Amino acid sequence: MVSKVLVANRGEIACRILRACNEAGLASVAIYAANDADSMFLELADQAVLLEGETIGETYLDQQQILAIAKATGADAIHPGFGFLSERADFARAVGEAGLQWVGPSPEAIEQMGDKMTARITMRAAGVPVIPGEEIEQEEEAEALAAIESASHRVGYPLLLKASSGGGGKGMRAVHSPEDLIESAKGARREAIAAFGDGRVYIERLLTGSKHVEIQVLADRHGRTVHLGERECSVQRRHQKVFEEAPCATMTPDLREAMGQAAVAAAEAVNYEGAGTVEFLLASTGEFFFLEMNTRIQVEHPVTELVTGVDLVREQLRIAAGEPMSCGPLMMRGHAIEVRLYAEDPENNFLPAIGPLAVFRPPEGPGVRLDTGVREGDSVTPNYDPMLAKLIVWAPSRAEALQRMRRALDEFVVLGTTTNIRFLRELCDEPEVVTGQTDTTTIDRLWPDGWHPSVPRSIEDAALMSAAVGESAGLHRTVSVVAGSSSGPVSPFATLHRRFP
Amino acid sequence: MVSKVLVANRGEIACRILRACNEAGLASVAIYAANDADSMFLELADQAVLLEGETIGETYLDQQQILAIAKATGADAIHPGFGFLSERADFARAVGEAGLQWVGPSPEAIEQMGDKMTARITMRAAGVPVIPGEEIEQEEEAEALAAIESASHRVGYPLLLKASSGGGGKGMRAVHSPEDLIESAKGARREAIAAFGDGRVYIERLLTGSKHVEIQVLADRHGRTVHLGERECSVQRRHQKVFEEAPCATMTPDLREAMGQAAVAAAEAVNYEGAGTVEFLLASTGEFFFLEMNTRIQVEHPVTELVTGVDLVREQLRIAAGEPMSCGPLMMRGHAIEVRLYAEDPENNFLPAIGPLAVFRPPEGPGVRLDTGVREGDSVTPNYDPMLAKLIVWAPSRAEALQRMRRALDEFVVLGTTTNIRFLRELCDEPEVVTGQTDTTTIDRLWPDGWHPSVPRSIEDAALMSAAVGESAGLHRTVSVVAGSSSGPVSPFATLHRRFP
Amino acid sequence: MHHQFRSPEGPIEVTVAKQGESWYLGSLEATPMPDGRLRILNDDGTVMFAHLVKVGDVWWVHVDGHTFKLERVEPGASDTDDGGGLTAPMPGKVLQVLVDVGQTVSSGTTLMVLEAMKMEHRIVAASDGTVTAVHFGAGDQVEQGVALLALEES
Amino acid sequence: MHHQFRSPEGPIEVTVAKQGESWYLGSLEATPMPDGRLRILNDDGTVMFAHLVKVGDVWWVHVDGHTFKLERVEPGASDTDDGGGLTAPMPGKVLQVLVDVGQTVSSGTTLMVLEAMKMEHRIVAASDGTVTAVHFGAGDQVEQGVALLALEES
Repeated sequence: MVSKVLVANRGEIACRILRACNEAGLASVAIYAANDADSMFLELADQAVLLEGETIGETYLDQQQILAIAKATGADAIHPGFGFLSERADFARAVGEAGLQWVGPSPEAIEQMGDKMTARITMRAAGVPVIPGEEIEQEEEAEALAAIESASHRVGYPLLLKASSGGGGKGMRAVHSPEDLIESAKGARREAIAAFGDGRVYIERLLTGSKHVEIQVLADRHGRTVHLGERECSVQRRHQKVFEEAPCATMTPDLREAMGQAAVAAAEAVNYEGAGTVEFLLASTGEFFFLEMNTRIQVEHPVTELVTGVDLVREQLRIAAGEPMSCGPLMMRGHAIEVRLYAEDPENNFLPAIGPLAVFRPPEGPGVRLDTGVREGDSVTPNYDPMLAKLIVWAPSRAEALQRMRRALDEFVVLGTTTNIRFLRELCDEPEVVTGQTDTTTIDRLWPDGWHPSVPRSIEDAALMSAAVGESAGLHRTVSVVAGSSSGPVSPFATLHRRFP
Repeated sequence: MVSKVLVANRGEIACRILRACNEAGLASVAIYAANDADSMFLELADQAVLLEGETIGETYLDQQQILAIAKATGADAIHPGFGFLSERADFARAVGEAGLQWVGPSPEAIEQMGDKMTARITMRAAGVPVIPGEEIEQEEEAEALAAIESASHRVGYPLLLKASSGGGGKGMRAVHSPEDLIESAKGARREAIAAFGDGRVYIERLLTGSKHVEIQVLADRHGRTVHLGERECSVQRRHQKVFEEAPCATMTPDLREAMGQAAVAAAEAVNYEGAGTVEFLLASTGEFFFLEMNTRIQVEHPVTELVTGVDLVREQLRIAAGEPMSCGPLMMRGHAIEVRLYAEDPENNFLPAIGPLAVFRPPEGPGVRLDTGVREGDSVTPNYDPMLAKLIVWAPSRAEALQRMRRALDEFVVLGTTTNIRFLRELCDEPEVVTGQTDTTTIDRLWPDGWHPSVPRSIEDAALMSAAVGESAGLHRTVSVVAGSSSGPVSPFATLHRRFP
Repeated sequence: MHHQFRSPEGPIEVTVAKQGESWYLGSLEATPMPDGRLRILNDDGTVMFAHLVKVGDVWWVHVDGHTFKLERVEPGASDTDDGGGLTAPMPGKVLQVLVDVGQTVSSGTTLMVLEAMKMEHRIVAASDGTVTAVHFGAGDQVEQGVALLALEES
Repeated sequence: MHHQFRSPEGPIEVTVAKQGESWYLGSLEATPMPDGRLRILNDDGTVMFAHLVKVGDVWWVHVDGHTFKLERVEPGASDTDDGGGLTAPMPGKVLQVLVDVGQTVSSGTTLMVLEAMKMEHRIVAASDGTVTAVHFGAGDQVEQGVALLALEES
């Protein structure tokens, strides 16, 4: 039984989960660091508790403090969202030992999938295809480098070095020829040690021209494990997804079934419970290879929700409560696309940007969904990830979804902080995005020397005129709250008195 | 071929259509009366043209002026939306004669369905069940009353008198016993003459305890006529729909197929083209009877869009362009509910309200759609229909959709103008709404003496405290644009000069 | 601070106290937010957020799905305007009379101070005018609704 | 009205003219809307809507799916601040010198008026201070970038 959920996260995913708790009739607790005191997600919780501490480690990653708050507020379940503690097996274990329900898979499943080598071995044993490659178990520098050199001959070039306990592109190196191998291996190990305290790497064939295709799975405690079709997330910048869609434009029903079954086998191999994602590389040959399994809800889950009609977060809550999942047979319909809006400067190597959200006006109209944790008047600070919002559209066909995304991005107004909105908008016009022939190298190939917007002179003129008129006419938009000081002494007692004549 | 669409409407439906034009790659023209000069829908059109004139008759109903604007702007199609000229066969005919494409059915189909008697005869001939009743063709008062008296014996009580060319509840009278008949008939005729210039009525059996269930149809010029399932709109106040949903909670697949086939037969009987709705009364026995056909897009079309995944307005545009409709076989999924937000005072007999939309904050989050034509800062005036917005939710099940609607209504903040939001919110908790056992008498039965909100004392205290704190602290929210006067003489010439060092 | 609001059931008197950045009333604590809303903390730890805006004399407030229209009554303003007469909003005692017959006053001038329910109420001129009558002196007990002064609008 | 904005390509000078409620530039007509946006009419009858807001010295403008950051340059402010020296923003002719050496001026005071490209440019004090040098007189031709006056901040 689950009756009160503590959401151990912040921002848009906390909003998403808190709204789902509300709709499920569950009480909710938000936790927040002091620099989040005015954030939107607090308002969606029944209760919000301040985390003591300055750094992320002292706040959103402080397991003991979070467990203490859960105890104090009477929460009986913890939803970790994504990032932060969501894939920390030790936390999942501590939550269980504290007598609380973890909204996610078992600590053992997290461990088996969290270590990339163990995951590959587990997947091979379950009959799931993995990328040709080898685990390098050696931890000592010289031994590791020798083992990598030896393995490189069997794996072949181009190849990829990855941190065994890595994620988010850290400790990752593409190596295109043998002379770069040792230098890249040293760099990958250095980064891996710095980021994860674990220098082990593995080496695998780099499948160029491949698509990143992932399968959403759901598993409950009543013996049911299903897949909910695929998402394509090939359009990435430095291994950071930018443009995600469902279904994959080149998918066939047979291939979907094969990949879906492989994903179900992967989940069953670790007795998975809850929502999870099995990531694959889909080669242009139609072969697919296991990449990794994410043992949590994913950023891009809304595209699956829109095409399958399954509310993944509600199903997570149901499964955690021990109920059977409510969704019926897979029924995909139409096409959904998600783009991630970042506070970043695409003209300046995508450096993160900060500033006030002086104007923040999301697009409206049918088929448009916005998942965000900010609103006009908020500020973007360097404290957290610069993702401002996920803009998701659904339409009956892929072409219509792209058109809708173009309209939505054109209508989206963010002033005061630099964003990637225009970059995303122009991405929608690139021929390989239009045809769905994207692969994981798309962005690097399209803009090898960085991206710059193409701005029609007439639009620029209108903007310059606007600024000049704004300056001339004094159109300084002010959204102010006039907090006048109260005059006279303030009564020391407070009363409310109804008088009935 | 259609390349540029003039939208002969205003408000939320104009916004809906203009966005669809944009997504379809069609140029668009909005027309507006002077009192709509700041309305949102203008901004969604490529061009907006002012209608000369003061009254609605001189503006949105002025056929010649609208046709002249279409000519002047080079529009090649006219979309009438709903209301206004949407069911005026003479206008549809004039549009065609001007060489423009009418987005809707032929003038003949509008005529056949527009006259309720003709419609009933047409439907009977097509084998579609109609409510037991009789057409009263007599126009002269005394003859008409005699004919009504005579027919009342054959139809039986309770019975309903309706204006033949009516709509929206005007000229409609329920008669429960013979002694009220003549007085009611006189009243119905009086209202019918005043509203439509046509005093003819028809008399039919009043089916109490029935549901209002309507079937959406689509027909293209390539021989295809399909139905898109039903909407239930039983919850009405004075024949004005308030709460609409799809599917109907008590529908069975067999009944849907039977009603769908009857609706398709109705459409085919008049060589229908485009989107239309066939309205039925569904008796508690499972029998259904033709009420009328609406030969246009309907206010409540979004609930069908959300459960079927068909974009009805896009299909209208496609069909008008002579293309085949794009939707595949009927695929209903989940449950959608729409409520209509009105500027009205539910505590005061639902009298229309006016005022500024000082705060207008629609709810957010997955599964929530808002179709509106207003935004914060606008004013509600007595010029037009007081509908502010349609709030539509979708969820995998009816229970979840109701929960989502409750959350959405709780989050919806409108200040400065009285609305029916709280009335709609409490409606969601009524047992017969919860179980889906609504019929057309639900609202009258639930609140025979008018509606009053139940406000917890603790919430009222918080509100009073808020007002007192607002007054004390001077929290007078001001969203102001400081338009300072420019000092000094203004240069008579305007230039833009780029200088490159 | 003390305020009075009109309601269908009758006038409602509200007095809120301020300490630091927050305001207090019974077990409720309200703190203004940067965007103009109020964060209201209940004593059970749960939180509500109030949107509020003043349009004319009316405070519109949204709390927890409920919307309220609270018309503020200017201190001392009477419910039933009887031609320039200023009436007692509640039973009480006259504390001070601040004007004399024949004096010209401008809108907003405090004319008289009453004490009732242990709170002070100011009777304020609703328009510019001349005081034509003063019916009570300091210390007098007054019934609700009786005319206290008369003002002739200028 | 004349304004200068910084851009990666170099400074951009914009002069807009006002007539009635609207502003004009070439074939564009801009009218402020009640919500603070501008309605911009093109000569082909199409319309654009600009959102704009000023944050610090920067105007942020959104038009038709494009967002612009336009830093306003105070008239007469130099790109390369050389210690109180005020330099010519473009080649032109000195029309008027409005201050003398030794004069104390406050921030915003117009010090000199230049004519260039048929437009007047005002050289304005960016801070309070004392004029320590005036390098040109009325009628002098000046090259872009030369120091026109020197100001010592007070």
